[in-house]
Amino acid sequence: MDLAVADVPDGAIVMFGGFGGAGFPNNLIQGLARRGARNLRVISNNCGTGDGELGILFKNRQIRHVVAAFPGPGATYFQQQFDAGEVELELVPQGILCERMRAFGAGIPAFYSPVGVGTDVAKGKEERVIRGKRYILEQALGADYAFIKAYRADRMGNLVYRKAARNFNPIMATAAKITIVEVDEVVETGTLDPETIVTPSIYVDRIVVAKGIHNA
Amino acid sequence: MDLAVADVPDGAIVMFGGFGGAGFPNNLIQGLARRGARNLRVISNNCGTGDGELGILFKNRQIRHVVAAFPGPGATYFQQQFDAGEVELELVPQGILCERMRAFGAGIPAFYSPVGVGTDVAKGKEERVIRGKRYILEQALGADYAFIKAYRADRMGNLVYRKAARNFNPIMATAAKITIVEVDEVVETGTLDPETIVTPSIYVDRIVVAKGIHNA
Amino acid sequence: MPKARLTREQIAERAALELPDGAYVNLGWGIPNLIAAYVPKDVVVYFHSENGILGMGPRAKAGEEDYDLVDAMKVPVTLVPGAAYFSQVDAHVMTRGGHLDICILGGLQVSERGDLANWRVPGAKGAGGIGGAMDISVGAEKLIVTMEHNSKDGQRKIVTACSYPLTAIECVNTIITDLAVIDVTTDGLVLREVAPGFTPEEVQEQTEPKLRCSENVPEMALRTK
Amino acid sequence: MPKARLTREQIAERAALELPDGAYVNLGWGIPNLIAAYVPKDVVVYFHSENGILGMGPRAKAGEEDYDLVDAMKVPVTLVPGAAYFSQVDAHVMTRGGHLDICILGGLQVSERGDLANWRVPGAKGAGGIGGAMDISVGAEKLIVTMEHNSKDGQRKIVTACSYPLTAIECVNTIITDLAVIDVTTDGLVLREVAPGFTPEEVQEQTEPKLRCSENVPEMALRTK
Repeated sequence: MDLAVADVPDGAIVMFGGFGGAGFPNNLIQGLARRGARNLRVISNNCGTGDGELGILFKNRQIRHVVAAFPGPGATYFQQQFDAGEVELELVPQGILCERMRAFGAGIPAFYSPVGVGTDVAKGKEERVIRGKRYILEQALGADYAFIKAYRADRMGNLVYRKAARNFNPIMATAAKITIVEVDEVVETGTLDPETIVTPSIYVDRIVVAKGIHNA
Repeated sequence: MDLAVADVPDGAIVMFGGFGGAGFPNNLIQGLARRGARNLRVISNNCGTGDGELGILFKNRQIRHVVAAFPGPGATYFQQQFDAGEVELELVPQGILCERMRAFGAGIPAFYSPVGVGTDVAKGKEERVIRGKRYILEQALGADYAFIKAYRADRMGNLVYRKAARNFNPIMATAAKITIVEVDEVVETGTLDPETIVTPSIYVDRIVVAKGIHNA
Repeated sequence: MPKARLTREQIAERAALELPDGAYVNLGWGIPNLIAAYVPKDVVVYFHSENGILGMGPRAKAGEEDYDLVDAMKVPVTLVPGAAYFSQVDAHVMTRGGHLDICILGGLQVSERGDLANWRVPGAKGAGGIGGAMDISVGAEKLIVTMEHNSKDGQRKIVTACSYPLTAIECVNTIITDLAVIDVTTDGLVLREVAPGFTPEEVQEQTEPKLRCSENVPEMALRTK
Repeated sequence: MPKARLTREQIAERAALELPDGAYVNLGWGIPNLIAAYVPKDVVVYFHSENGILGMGPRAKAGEEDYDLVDAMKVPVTLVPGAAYFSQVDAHVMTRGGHLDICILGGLQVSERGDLANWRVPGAKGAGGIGGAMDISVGAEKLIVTMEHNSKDGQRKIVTACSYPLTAIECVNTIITDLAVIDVTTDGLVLREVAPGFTPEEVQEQTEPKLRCSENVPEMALRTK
């Protein structure tokens, strides 16, 4: 576990999968807490639940900047540091957060979006009328590392997920230089049905088997 | 079969799934040939193989305009009509053809693309430098109808595909006002595994069961 | 006896009547989250959750929770037959791409032209959070906002122009409150129904922009009065 | 005895040596399509097909063809363990997004700065076809072009500037021909290897731009000579 995250340097950009308590790579997060890398720039739908999920990294003051859609009322450490001006936040609509990651993985540098037109989200962004409708320009969003959670991997790195724990994980796998996945179990290559693989092995760099941790 | 395509009017924009002989909705195509709608604008990776696949629609002179990545040397009727100036062609790189459809389905009106920069594909398109690299602006591509081929549907319209016959079909399902799917079999709703559904029912409007036709 | 405004449950009950059979529906936080319980027995609708579910069923029974199967509010739920899982990015292809038939969100303010503010009270502590509301508002084929007609301190929430941070502009089709059902049209706000016992004049009084209405505005149909 | 240029099979054999163990690889039409047969036994590579396969195995045996499992040239193929299916749009997330390690395409012309022309001969009849070549060329982490050094009528194909319609600009890393292995660098073309029996001068003669090279240019290593 600690080996898998041992090369994450200070200042790294790291994405974390998970939504609504499901699909968080909690063992990898705790490994990163032990590793102690600082000044991290993180990308995640939310900012932790107490000490759980990303909470421990905020508690340890390892995070300097966060891109999130919904930091969450339970993100105690983040909220304290945000109110104190100790952590920077870029607040992004959830679908656009996903879409910007997908664009990065797909080699698309920027795209026009209808979301946020006329709102605070549009501030500082180019606006353009296309076929009579207003849009804003959104930029691709990539990372140095993606920490994701899957259900099962084969030895080659093909992944399947479990129920709504899929959420951000497959898209983050495509948007980072190094994707590290935490899984419940590893199976022999060739035993996952090629029709049902959600994340092909090409997107996975490291696999760690660990018992899932659920933060209610 | 003929009922499923009975409302396709003259001048309709129709997408057709299929690539390399696999995943073509050949029964629907032949239904459209019998229906006889004319002046069609079609979107398809290729332009038929003799009378097969889209060939019959070109033979019947039902198509006025085509957006394709690789019309193909076997597209006899298309090539004749193209050389005679009787059909218009917009030639699009294959990945960009997919990506423009996905953008349409995803509510993205336009995106910047690295593909085709400095080539004939860039002609007439806005070029822009983003983070030091050259890109061109590509527009979303939608249709009135998508004719697609899947392996199995449940009664609600959830779809799974078979092997490489998946190709363009799932993405076209998201990019048309009306999606009509030809399948090998229909199963009871609830019998497809929710983890393995590739096209959720929300994208499917009509289902037709028919024995697949393969054009070598 | 003073006239009673609708309860939150009654707002939800009325909103449920807006769901046609076979519709694909997303429900937001707050009152919308109460609506599923009021869908009429003869109507089947498919609930979408932006974390990657189409076809959510009721909340999981105590003891049967699966914390990998939760809705966008972290509540353990169940599936109906024909449900599918997908990623969050594909979930938002559905919202932003206009594939859902009806979305119902809570609201802090709605303007005359259908602008919605629902994610942040100005001056509130903390970072706030947008979540999926902006994507949903922009993409919804039909967007219904359910909310109390007035804020807790009596302010009007249906306003000429929103003063709260916006979620999306010109996105709301219908507002359902504890006093009325109001449609947003190109000709302005149209009062479609009033809460039982209330008059159009009383609704107008609590509404900043001018409401248009026919001579006889019917009362909302509710089973529970 | 006149010196023999490499055969197409020998070009493929040399190109196969460029594939490192574990690489994800896309092979295009023409000579690239011959390469899979020459991958050394101790090297495992995973072949990508733009119609939605990662982990293609050899061509299907006669009588065992499945016409739902074909490569981008319509040839019935097989899978290796660990293969996956996906849609064409996801296949091109892999090409354009830079996820493939090596792509090998055929070529009509390659320029000094690595521009590639490989989809259309000017003046040819018919509509032509781009296929996936532009997406692959732009996105490839490393792009190798395999082709004959000269056209059938003896024209040079490695040129100062392409006169044929371009596939992509500044995309080629290495050119492998029946005469040489040439790297495209920021300092121009560098002759890395020559075909057995040929001299750098002889290669230069058939190459329009100036080739740089070290004093001793080795011969290509081939099992079949």
